[in-house]
Amino acid sequence: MATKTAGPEGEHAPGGVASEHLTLDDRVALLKYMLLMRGIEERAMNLYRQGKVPGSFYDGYGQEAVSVGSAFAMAAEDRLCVLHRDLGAHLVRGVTPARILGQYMGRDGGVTGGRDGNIHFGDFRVGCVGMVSMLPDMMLVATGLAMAFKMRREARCAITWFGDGSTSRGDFHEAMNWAGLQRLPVIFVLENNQYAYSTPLDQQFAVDPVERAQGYGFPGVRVDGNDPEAMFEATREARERAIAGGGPTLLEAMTMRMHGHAAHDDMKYVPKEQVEEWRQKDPIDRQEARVRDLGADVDALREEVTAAIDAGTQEALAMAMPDPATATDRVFYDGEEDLVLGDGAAPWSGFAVGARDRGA
Amino acid sequence: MATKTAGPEGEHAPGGVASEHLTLDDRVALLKYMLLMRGIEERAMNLYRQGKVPGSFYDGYGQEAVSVGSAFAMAAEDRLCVLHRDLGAHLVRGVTPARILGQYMGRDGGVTGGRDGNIHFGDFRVGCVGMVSMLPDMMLVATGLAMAFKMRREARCAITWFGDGSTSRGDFHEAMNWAGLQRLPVIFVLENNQYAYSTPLDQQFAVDPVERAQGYGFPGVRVDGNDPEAMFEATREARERAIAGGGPTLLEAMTMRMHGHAAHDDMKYVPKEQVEEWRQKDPIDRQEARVRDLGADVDALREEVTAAIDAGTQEALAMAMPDPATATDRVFYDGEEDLVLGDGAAPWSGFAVGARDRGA
Amino acid sequence: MPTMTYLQAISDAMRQEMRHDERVFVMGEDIGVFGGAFKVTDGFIEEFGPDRVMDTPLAESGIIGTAVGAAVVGLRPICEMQFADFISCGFDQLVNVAGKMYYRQGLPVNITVRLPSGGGFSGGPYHSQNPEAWFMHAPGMKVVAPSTAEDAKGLLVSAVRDRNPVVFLEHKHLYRRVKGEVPDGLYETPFTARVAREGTDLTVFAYGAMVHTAMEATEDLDGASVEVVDLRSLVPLDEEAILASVRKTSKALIVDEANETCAAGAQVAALIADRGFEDLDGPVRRVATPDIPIPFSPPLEQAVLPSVDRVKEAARELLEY
Amino acid sequence: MPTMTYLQAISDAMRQEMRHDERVFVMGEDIGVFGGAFKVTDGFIEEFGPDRVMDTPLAESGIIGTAVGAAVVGLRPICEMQFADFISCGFDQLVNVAGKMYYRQGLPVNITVRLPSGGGFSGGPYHSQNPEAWFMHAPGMKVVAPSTAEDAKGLLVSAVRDRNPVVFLEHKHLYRRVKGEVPDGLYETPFTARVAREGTDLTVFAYGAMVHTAMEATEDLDGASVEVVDLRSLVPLDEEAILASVRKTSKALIVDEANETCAAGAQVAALIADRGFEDLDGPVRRVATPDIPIPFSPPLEQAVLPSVDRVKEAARELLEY
Ligand SMILES: Cc1ncc(C[n+]2csc(CCOP(=O)(O)OP(=O)(O)O)c2C)c(N)n1
Ligand SMILES: Cc1ncc(C[n+]2csc(CCOP(=O)(O)OP(=O)(O)O)c2C)c(N)n1
Ligand SMILES: [Mg+2]
Ligand SMILES: [Mg+2]
Repeated sequence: MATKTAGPEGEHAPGGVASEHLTLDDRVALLKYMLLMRGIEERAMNLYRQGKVPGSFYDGYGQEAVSVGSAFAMAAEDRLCVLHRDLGAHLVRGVTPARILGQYMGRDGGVTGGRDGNIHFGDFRVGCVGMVSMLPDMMLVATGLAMAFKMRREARCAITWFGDGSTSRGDFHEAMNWAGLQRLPVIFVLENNQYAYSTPLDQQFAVDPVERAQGYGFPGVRVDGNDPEAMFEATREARERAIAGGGPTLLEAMTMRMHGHAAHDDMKYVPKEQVEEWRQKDPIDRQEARVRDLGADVDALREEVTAAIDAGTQEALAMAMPDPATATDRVFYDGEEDLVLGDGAAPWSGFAVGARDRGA
Repeated sequence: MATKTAGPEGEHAPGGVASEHLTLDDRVALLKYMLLMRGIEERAMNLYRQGKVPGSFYDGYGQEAVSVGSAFAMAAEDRLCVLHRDLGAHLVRGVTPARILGQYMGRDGGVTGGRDGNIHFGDFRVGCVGMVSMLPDMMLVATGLAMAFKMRREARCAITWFGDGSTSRGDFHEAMNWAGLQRLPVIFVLENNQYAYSTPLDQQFAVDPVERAQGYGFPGVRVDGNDPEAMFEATREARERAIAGGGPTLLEAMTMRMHGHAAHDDMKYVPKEQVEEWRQKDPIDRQEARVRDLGADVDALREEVTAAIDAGTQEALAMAMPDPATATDRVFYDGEEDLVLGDGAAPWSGFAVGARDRGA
Repeated sequence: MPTMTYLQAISDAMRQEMRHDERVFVMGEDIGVFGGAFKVTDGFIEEFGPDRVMDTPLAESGIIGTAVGAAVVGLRPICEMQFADFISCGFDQLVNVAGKMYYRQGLPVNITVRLPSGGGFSGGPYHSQNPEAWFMHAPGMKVVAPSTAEDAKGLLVSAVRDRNPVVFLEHKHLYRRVKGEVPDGLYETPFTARVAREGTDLTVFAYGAMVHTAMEATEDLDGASVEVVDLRSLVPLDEEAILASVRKTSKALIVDEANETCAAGAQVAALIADRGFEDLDGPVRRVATPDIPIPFSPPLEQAVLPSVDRVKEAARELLEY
Repeated sequence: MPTMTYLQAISDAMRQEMRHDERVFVMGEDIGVFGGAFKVTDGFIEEFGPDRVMDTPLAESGIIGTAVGAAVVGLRPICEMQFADFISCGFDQLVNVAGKMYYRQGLPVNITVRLPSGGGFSGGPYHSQNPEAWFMHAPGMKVVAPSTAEDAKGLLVSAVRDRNPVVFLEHKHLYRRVKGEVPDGLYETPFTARVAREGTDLTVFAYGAMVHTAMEATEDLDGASVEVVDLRSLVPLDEEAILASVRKTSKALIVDEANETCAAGAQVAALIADRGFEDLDGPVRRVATPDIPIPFSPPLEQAVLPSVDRVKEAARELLEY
């Protein structure tokens, strides 16, 4: 039950022993989703500067490995509560660049059709619940997903992400206690990116929250959050345990928020050296070097990603703004269809037919 | 920072080494307050059965050592948030039996003048904040008291009590985190009485909450909650540390709720053997034996206590019911006087003139 | 038809719906072995087992939040707050997570939150609150408040089947005081108002326990013909029924046990003052609890809760207007 | 007199009151080094130090609850919610601990809770809410909502000095858009309504940002003489001022940015329908935001927030009535 470290110094160190569960295609896919995430967010930031993205804009620059790596370990029938630095999870599940960019721009064809803004979205048809702003409320929702899985005796797992700052709120505790008590199949990914808005870690807690997991009866594991393969592997293990009835896991992904909290924030409060230090650990650079060494054609991949984002941008820009006459529609649901979370993409090779039987 | 045990097997074991900080008078006083608490609650229960106590009725039968022992360690200028099993704390601070019984009966002369009910009271003039029902909200209020003490650089300490069940709520976490982060002079007394209403411990948490203290950066100490001297000593130490800038302490008082949750509850859900086992550890019996051995006249004390309660009962019964015409008064305060928490009684001999200089 | 108390009707609705639909389950504090603080789920754990009669830790945010999670993967949780007052501790999950999910994300949240509410028995400030107006003012959830045993059952069945979050106000003071014939089997009561008594001279609008106060107060009011409309549903509010009654009687009195300001009654009054104005033949009067915490001591509590006498007096004034 | 923005006036009130009274301090998320999400406390930490400009963890219940503790031993905390929306996470401490303490225990709780509220800039469902009605419906706290820079300063000074919990709604959309002359030094603005423009044909009641919408909409309304009453304080509600204006104009329109049902506007309408009925020469009309989460996309948001056009239309209808 003690806190493990699977961090930079651990087995998942950069250039270290790579996970035996990943094919080269998987590794390239991890890079692809990270490139997509970074590229889409850069594009959205440009659109924001051009006045095409209303409201505010948040991104996960530098943290791409966290959501991509862990979402990659989740099966189609698993369910995700995706947070504001975790665009990668949506991409892994199969949400298209166009629908995401349309979302940022408040277009009718965006994921929420302009109802909700920026990163506050989730396509429930691919198993994702759209986050709420109140942090970390979604930890309880994820716990509830897992509770349902356990009640129905389904071999499924829930996962959610949240920041270091979010651990200070009561819902963190209620979720951790509940999940630990009932040994629920849920994975909590604590994204420790050094800051909660402007607030550094030492103004948030006296003891790193990963240490708290044991006080709830389940393991807390520290992971190199800038290594998608380390994130994948830690999540895969946690998921396996969860599905075997072993209960929840708290993964602490050590990373750094490389941009301001939101578009308006120049992060003056962050020491330059800290940013510099973390720039060396850029997750995309690292994964790129890794797969390039293994012979992947990274340049072609980059072109493919750029083309996909270009096409998505055009598509999104062509989307209409929502019709004001529909603004008051859809307050209550009274349709016939059962609208519940559906299965999403699960691109990891381990989920391919037959792979499951190998116990992957 | 590790969890200590000062329990039945520890140094404060029944009949074990008594605290060197208590005179015989102090020990008798501890017994006296426990007798008062039990006697007043028994009296109130009778009045309840006679229909003279409206609403519900909660007591702390069997848990008298917890509030009496720990409140006894608090100085006049300290401040208390007193919970529903902790009548003893009010008594230590100097609230009279008459005002307490008047409170239970909803009389004008009760502590809240009939505004609030049963144990939901606090006489702020003696440094106590009346609890709210929402558990454990008062942990945050106590933390706030300590925050003010620290801000004003005052050598004062706050204390609050709460049950095992209360630890499941978010406010427990927010208070623990806040107090640990700011190293505040506050003592949290977790009253582990085996049940939250009907819910046993194993349906509340996977790991005993005393273990959580270290995850917030301060010690969690398990104490024999049925020994007032053990409670006193653990609290005294915690207070000393707090005042010296050492931060908060979580004391877990191991005890048993010997009555139902409230008057209507026959506690069918509690195994008979469990009650029997704890009856052997009755805190009053133990303290009585201890001081009797040391030569105290316990029979006289019992008579004195009964007489005080009899007199208080008469006084309370003579109090008028509140005037309905005043029901809507006192929603907002706009008086001149500064109404803030005042000093209370601090009967421990260590607080006597001169004692402080000895560093007691 | 069997005769049941209001409380038995609530139990019956849940028990039958749980038999009928395995997606339905109940969760809350002490609802399992203990059968709930008010014994509403007495015997449930024996019949349905601890998975579907889930004793939870003392954590209201946890109850609502996990219920939302369970709902969006296809279950239909019924959450019990031990007292309505404690919903304040799960407030955020209810208004921000459950209430807004469908509008924002197109994902309906099929949860029912049962709130044992109301005063009248010296519960004091924390066991007597009527919080419905908070949820009327929070978009995305329905709010219902039965006054009879029959409606308690039917509205609860409808609530559980409704795809949206429904806040179900069950008045504690009616639990055992109100009895009535309740149809066997499962039936749904629509979220509309009900005319509790027809009349022509004045309408009293009420819901929950206040329906009984209104009925008693106007039973024999110097021979006046007083209509009593039991709102039953606060969201949706049956605006047409309210306006139709005002059209008929021209006089409106609204009785509300909640604190007066911004209460359900204020909304009904505002509706009438706008769309019923032309029909009015007198001011829109309200009887409600003043804006204070509900005091504990019986003389204080009785002085502030709307009483038969206060309703009578207000009704007489309006009739004479 | 210096000219200040609404935001500067709020800062000025706090800065001066903190210089004047050492019991006053501010607490909230990112309010220290960062100066607050909206820079309201910019420079404060340099002047007053980290003890009196306390950066807190992300914990709204913690902020309100510890503030209550600090207040009852003699301090005067001003709590900032980063957005008004997050008060839902501190709701219980505010309504149940702070709001009820004085009535229950005779112990006043001198805290001020600042809520940057309101929409109009694509903040979406969680950065646009106007939660004031929840607190109007929670006994024991005062609720104020300035519309001008001068009132923002004066009401905030009054709020901090008031011995009771005061919820201070500062409308984010006014922060930098509204400027005005603001007296030097410290002054208290009473918790009463203010006639923003005198008139005789119709009264528009509003508060916060809607005062500006009301003013603009009725500035030139086919020559009609329209009175605009800025409520400023919602609890206490200046009932006499409201009724006096209705007495004069006989027509009332209430504009409210909050969701319509059970909003502040409903309470004002209910008041007029009761005690102003005899003076009325037309229905009591309301313009408010429908009962939906505030949508993000500009065309949707603009469609639901009360606009100058909607107010104009409603005013014209009433004038023609
Ligand atoms: C309950 C709540 N309070 C305040 C906020 C405002 N807020 C938005 S993000 C943020 C910081 C979050 O920090 P962290 O959890 O570390 O996530 P990060 O943004 O660093 O990924 C704050 C305070 C919020 N979203 N929710
Ligand atoms: C937030 C909240 N939810 C529910 C309740 C109802 N309730 C009153 S006491 C109680 C059990 C409390 O258990 P514990 O904290 O162990 O205290 P004990 O009564 O055992 O001393 C419950 C559930 C409450 N008071 N507060
Ligand atoms: Mg962070
Ligand atoms: Mg207990």
